[in-house]
Amino acid sequence: MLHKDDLIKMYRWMVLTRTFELTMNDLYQHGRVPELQHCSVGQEAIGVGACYGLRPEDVVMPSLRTRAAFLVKGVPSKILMAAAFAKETKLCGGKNTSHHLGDLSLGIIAGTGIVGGSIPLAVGAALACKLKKTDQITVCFFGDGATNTGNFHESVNLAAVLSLPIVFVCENNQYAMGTSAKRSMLVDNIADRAASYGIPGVMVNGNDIIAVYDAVQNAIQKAKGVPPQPTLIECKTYRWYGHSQRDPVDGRYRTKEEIETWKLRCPIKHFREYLKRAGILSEEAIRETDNETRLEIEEAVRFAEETPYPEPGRVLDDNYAPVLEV
Amino acid sequence: MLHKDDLIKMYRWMVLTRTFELTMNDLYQHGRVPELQHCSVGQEAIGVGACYGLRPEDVVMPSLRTRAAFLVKGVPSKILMAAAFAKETKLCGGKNTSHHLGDLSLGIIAGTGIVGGSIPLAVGAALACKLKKTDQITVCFFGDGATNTGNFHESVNLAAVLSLPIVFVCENNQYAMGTSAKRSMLVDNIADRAASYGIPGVMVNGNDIIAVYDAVQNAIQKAKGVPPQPTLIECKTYRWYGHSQRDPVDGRYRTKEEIETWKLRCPIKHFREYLKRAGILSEEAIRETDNETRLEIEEAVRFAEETPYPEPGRVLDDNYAPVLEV
Amino acid sequence: MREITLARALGEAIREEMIRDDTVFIIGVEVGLYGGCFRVTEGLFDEFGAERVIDTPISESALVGAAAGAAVMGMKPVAEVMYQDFATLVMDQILNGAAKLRYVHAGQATVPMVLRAPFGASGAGAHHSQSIEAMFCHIPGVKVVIPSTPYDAKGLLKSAIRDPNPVLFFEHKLTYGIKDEIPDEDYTVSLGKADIKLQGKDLTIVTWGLMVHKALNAAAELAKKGIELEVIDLRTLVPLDTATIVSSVKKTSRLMIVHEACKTGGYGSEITDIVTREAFGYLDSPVHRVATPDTTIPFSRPLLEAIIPDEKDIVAVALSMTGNRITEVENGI
Amino acid sequence: MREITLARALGEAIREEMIRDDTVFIIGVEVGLYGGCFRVTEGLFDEFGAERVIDTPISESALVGAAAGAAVMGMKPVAEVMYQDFATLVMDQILNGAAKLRYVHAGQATVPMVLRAPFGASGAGAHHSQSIEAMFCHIPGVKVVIPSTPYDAKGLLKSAIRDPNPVLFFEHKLTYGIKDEIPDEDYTVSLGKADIKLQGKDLTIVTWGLMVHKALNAAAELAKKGIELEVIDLRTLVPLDTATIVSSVKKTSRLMIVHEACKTGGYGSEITDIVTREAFGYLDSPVHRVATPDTTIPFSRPLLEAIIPDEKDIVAVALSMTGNRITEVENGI
Ligand SMILES: Cc1ncc(C[n+]2csc(CCOP(=O)(O)OP(=O)(O)O)c2C)c(N)n1
Ligand SMILES: Cc1ncc(C[n+]2csc(CCOP(=O)(O)OP(=O)(O)O)c2C)c(N)n1
Ligand SMILES: [Mg+2]
Ligand SMILES: [Mg+2]
Repeated sequence: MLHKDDLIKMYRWMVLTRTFELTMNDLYQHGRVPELQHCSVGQEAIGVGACYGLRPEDVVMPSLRTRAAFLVKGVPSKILMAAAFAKETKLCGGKNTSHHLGDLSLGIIAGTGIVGGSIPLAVGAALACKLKKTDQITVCFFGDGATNTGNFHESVNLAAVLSLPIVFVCENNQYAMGTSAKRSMLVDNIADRAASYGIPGVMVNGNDIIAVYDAVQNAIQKAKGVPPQPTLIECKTYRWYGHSQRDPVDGRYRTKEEIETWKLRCPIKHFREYLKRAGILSEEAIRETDNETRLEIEEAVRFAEETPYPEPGRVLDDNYAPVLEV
Repeated sequence: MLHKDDLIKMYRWMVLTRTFELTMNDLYQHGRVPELQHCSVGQEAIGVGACYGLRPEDVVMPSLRTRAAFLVKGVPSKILMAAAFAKETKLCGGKNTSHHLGDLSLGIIAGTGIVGGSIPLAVGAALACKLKKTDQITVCFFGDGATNTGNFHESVNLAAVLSLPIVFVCENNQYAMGTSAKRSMLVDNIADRAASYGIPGVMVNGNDIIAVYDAVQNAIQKAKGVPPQPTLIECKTYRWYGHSQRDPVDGRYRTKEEIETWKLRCPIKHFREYLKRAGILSEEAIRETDNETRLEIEEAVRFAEETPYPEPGRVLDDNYAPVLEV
Repeated sequence: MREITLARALGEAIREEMIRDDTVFIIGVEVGLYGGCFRVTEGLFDEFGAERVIDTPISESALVGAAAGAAVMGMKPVAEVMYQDFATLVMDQILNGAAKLRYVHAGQATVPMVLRAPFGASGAGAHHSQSIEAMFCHIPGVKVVIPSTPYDAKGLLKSAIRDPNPVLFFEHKLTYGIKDEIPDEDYTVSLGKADIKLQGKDLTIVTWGLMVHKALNAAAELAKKGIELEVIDLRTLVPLDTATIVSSVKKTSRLMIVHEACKTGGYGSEITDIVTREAFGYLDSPVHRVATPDTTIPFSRPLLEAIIPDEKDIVAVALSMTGNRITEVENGI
Repeated sequence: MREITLARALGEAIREEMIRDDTVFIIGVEVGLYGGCFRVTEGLFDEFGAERVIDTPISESALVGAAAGAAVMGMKPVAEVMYQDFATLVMDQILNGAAKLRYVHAGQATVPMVLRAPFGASGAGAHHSQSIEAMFCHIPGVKVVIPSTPYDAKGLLKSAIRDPNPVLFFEHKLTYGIKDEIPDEDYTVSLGKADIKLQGKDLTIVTWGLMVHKALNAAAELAKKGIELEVIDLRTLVPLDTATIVSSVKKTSRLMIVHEACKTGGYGSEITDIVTREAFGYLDSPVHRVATPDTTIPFSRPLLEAIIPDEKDIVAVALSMTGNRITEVENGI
C-alpha cells in the first residue's frame, strides 16, 4: 500500500526526471553534452510508477527512453549526468551512453541499443532468478515499436512457456521515430498481443502514475505466483519531444495539435493536481520540490563538467574477464 | 466451385503424395536415397487442399514438410524423386535437397532450411505481386513450431501492415521435432495469433481436404480484396512418422496411442469414404488410383536411379548471375 | 557538374534509378515519411509515394527477407538497415536467403537487390559504431561495396541497383557530409574495380570508406618528407580487384592495409594473404594492418580517439615501413 | 581410460560440470527430452530434470539472449544452436549482447556462457552444411573454440564452461563419431593453446576441426615420400596461439592453412597475415590456403566432393610447395 510519503516521493521522482531531461535537452542544444538525447518528457509516470515499488534486488532492463528507471533504482543523478557527458564514472567509465548503462549492484542491466534486442537478456535475468530460487522480479521496458520485432515475440513466448517471474512494460508513446503505431501494427492495443502467449495483457493510462504502479504490483503478484506468470502491461502515453534531439519536436509525421492535446494530459500535472486535491501536497511543497530538483540537477551538471574524462589507456579494459585458475 | 472431377483429382494427388512419401521412406531405410526425408504422411490434405485451387501464376512457399505442394503445383514426381536422389535435374541440379527446391516457372520459390526463415521471402513475393499489380496470390506454408520464431511475427505483421495478397497456412501437426506445441506455446489455437496482427485467423481440420480448400479459397478472396488482406489459417493435423528418418516413429515425446488415434483420422481414408458415400468414387476407381500412383512412383524411382549425377565441374555455377552491360 | 554531398549523391542515384526502372523501390525503417535517419532518401516519399518508398515496422529480418523475395519475383528493391550494427539481425536472411536463392534454384532465380547500411564510429556508443563488413565478405553469393567519395557513391550505387545479384552497400557515416563535383548526366562506376586515388612509388595503402581520406591526408603529410604513397580505394570488397592491388605492390614493394574494423578477422588479412602469395618476393617489408584493436567501440571521445586509426597512425607506420628510404632522404642522399 | 566418441566426450563434459557447479544449465531446441539433434546432451534431461535441461520453442535469438542475461545474473548457461547455419539468427544477441555486456558495464558484469553449435558439410544441403566460424572470430569479447578429438573436446568444453567469458564452441558434425581414449579423472584443456598434433620439419599445416584428421592422413601419405609435415591443431581460434604457429613456421619455412570454410574472408588469412609479418624472411614459399571455394554448399555428393578440401588436395599443395625437396628425394640426392 502506498502511503502519503510514498506519493510525495513518487511525485518528486517524476519532477527530478523531467528536470534532468529538460536540462540535458538544453545542454545538448548548446553543444555542452556529447550524448544525443532521446528525451522521455511526458512519459515519466511509467518509469517511476513501475520502479517505485521494486526492491533493490529486483532487476530492471530499461529501454532507450526509461530515464526514470535509473534514478528510481538508485543511480545518483550526478552519476547519470556524468555518464551522458561521457565522463569517467564507475558505472560505465565512458564506455557507453547513459541510455544503455547498467549497475548490477542496483539491479540494472545495460540494454543493447538494438530495439527489441534487450528483451531476451531480461528474460535470461528472470530465468536466472527462477533457477536460483530467489524471489527477485525482473521488469523489462520497451516501446511500442519494439513489439514488432522478432525478439519481442520470441522472448515473451519463451518467458510464458518457461513460466518466469518477469513483468513486461511497454511504453506505448504511439511513435517509433517517425512511424506512428497506427502505421506499424493493425491492433489498437498492444496489451492484446499478450493473448498470443497465453499470459495476461493489461492496458493502463501510462500518464497515471498510480495506475501504472498498481498494474505493475498486480503483475508482480502473478510473477511471484506458483507457478510464476509473466504479464504484459501496455502504458499508453506520448512523447512530447522529437525521437532524438536531431528530430524536431513536430516532425511531419504528427501534428502540433496532437502534441498540444497530449501535453494537457501531462502525467506530472495530473498527479500534482491529484495530490493537491487530496491535501497531500501544498503549494509550498510543490515549489520546494521544484527548487530542490533544480538544484540537484544543477549540481549534477557541475559534477559532470568537473569529472574528468576516462583514461584513454583503459580503453581496452573490460573486453574480457580474466580467467582465474580453477 | 469444386466439381466431381476436381474431387477425384484431389483424391489422386493425396494418394500420389502418400505413395511418394512411403516409397522414399522405404528407400531411405534401405540406403537407396541420400536425402534425409522429413515425411509428410498424415498431412497430405493440407498441401493438396491449399494448392489445388491455385493458378499456375500463383506463388507457393512450401515448408519442410509440404511435399504435396510441389506435386500439385506441377513438379513431375520423377523430377522430385530425382532431386531427392541428388541427381541432375533442371530444377535444382543436385544443388539442394528436394524439400527446399523451387521452380519459378511453376510459381514455387525454394525455401531456406531455417524454420521460419522462408516466411519473409514469401512476404516479399506477395509484395512484388502487389507492386506489379498482378493478381497473383502467394501461399506460404510453415509448421506450428515456426510460429514461435521472430520471423513469423515480423513477417505476418509486415504483410498485414502493407496489406499484401498472401495466405499463411500453418500446418499444425502438433510437434516440432520432439517438442509438442503444448510445450512451446500456451495458446491452444495458433489461429488466435492472427489477432496480434489485426488479420483474420481461421482454424480448420487439416485432415479434411475440403475444409482446407474452402478456407484457402476464402482467404484468397480476402487477399484479392480492396485493400488486400492476409489471412492466417491453422490446419490441425498430425505427423504420423518421426520428425525425420533419424527419429523413430514413436519417440519418447509422444505415445503410440496418440499416433494410433490420429491414424484413425487419416485424411485420405476420410476423403475416400466421403467420395464413396457420395457415389463419386467406386471401389474400382480406388484400386485404379492406387495402381496408377504406385506405377507412377515406381517409374519415378527408376527415372531417378537412371538419371546421372550432376557434373562436378558445374558446382560453382549459379553463385552469381552474370552482369550484362547496361 | 555540381558539388553535392555523398548522402545527396546516394539519394540521387536511387531517385534516378527509380525513374529509369519502375521495378526499383525502397524499403526500410524510416526511409519514407521521415526521409531516412541520415536523410539519404529524403524527398523520395513525396516524389514516388508510399507504394515505392515503403516504411516498415521495426522488423529488419522481415523487411530484408521481403526484399529478397521481391527480387526473385522480378523487382529491384533497395533495402535499408538503419545501422550496420543492426544488420546482424538480418544475417540469416542474407546468408541463408538472398545469397543462396540463385544457387538453390540452379540459376533459375536472380536476386537483384541492394541492402544499404551506414557504418563506422561517430561517437554514438557501442551499438551504433561498428564496422563489420568482413562478416559479409565471407558470404558467397553477395557483393560488398563501400564508397568513399560522392562521385563513386553515386556511380557505384547505380551499378549496385542494376546488378542482378544481392549487393551489400555500406556507407561510412562520416563520409555522408563529404562534398564533391559530380557530372549532371547519368554515369556508373563498375563494381569490382578498385580506384588508385593517389599514385606513388614508395608504399601502397589499400583501404576503403572514410579511411581513404585519412590515407590521403597522411600521404600529403608524408609527401613533405619525400615519401610517395600510392592510395588504393577498394570501393568493391567482393569481388576483390586483385590485379590492381598486386601490380601496385609489385611497384612499391610495401603494403599497408588500413581499415576501421577491428583487426582480428577483419578483411585486411584477406589482402595480406593474396599479396604475400601473388607478389611473393616483391615485398621489402612485412605487410602492416592499421586497424581498430579488438574491442567494443567506446562512447567517450578520448577513448574513441585512442583506438580509431587516424592520420598519425598511418604516418607512423609508413615511416617505420619505409625506414631506410627516409634516412636516405633525410641524409640528402 | 575409456574409448568414447567425441559426442560422448562433450556430453560427459557438460554432465560433470553440471555436477560440479549447480549454476551450470543447458538451454536449446531439443536439448532435453529429445536428447539433442546429435545426441550430445542425451541422458541429461533424465538425470537433471527440466529445470536444468531446458527445451525451448524454436526461438534461437531469445534463447541465446536469455543465456547471456542469465550469465550476467550469475548462472553458467550452455546454450545450443542446432546447426551453426542457424547461428546467424543469434548474431545480434552475440555481437551486440553477450560480447559487449562486460564492456558496457565497465567490467562490473561477467558473461560466463557457452554457445555450442555443430558445423560443416555432411551432405545435408545448403542450409545445414556451412562453416562460418570466421564471422564469429571477428567479434571482440568472445572466444572461439573448435575441437578435433574426444580428448580435446572434453577438456576444452570444461574450460569453456568455467571461463568467465562468452565462448563459442563449434563442433564439426563429422567429428562426433571419432573415438579416442580419455582419462577417467577430471581434466581440462586450456583455451588459447594450439596443439602440435604431429611434429615435422618440412612444412607447417595450421588447421582445426575435421581438417586436422585430413591433414594427419595427408601427412602419413607424404611421410612415405620423405616429406615431414608439422600439423598444428589450433583448437582455440580466438584468442590465437600465435607463438606456436610462428615458431613452427620459423622451423619449417613453409605454411599451409587448411579450413573447410570458404576461402574469401575465412579465418585462414588471419594466420597468413600474422605469419608473413612475424616470420618475415623465414618463408621459402608463399603461404597457401586450402579451403572450400566461395560457393553455397551443394547437396549432391559428387558436387560436394568437388569442393570440400580433402587429403588429395593437401598432398598436392604440399608437394607443390615442397617441390625442390621432393625432386631431391625422388632423385635420391
Ligand atoms: C533493430 C533496430 N532498428 C532500428 C533502430 C533505430 N531506432 C532507435 S529507437 C527507434 C524507435 C523505437 O521505437 P519504440 O520502440 O516505440 O521506442 P521509443 O523510442 O518510442 O521509446 C528506432 C527505429 C534500432 N535502434 N534498432
Ligand atoms: C531456426 C531453426 N531451428 C531449428 C531447426 C531444426 N528443425 C528443423 S525442422 C524443425 C521442427 C519444425 O517444426 P514445425 O515448424 O512444427 O514443422 P514440422 O516439422 O512439424 O512440419 C526443427 C526444430 C531449423 N531448421 N531452424
Ligand atoms: Mg514508441
Ligand atoms: Mg510441426
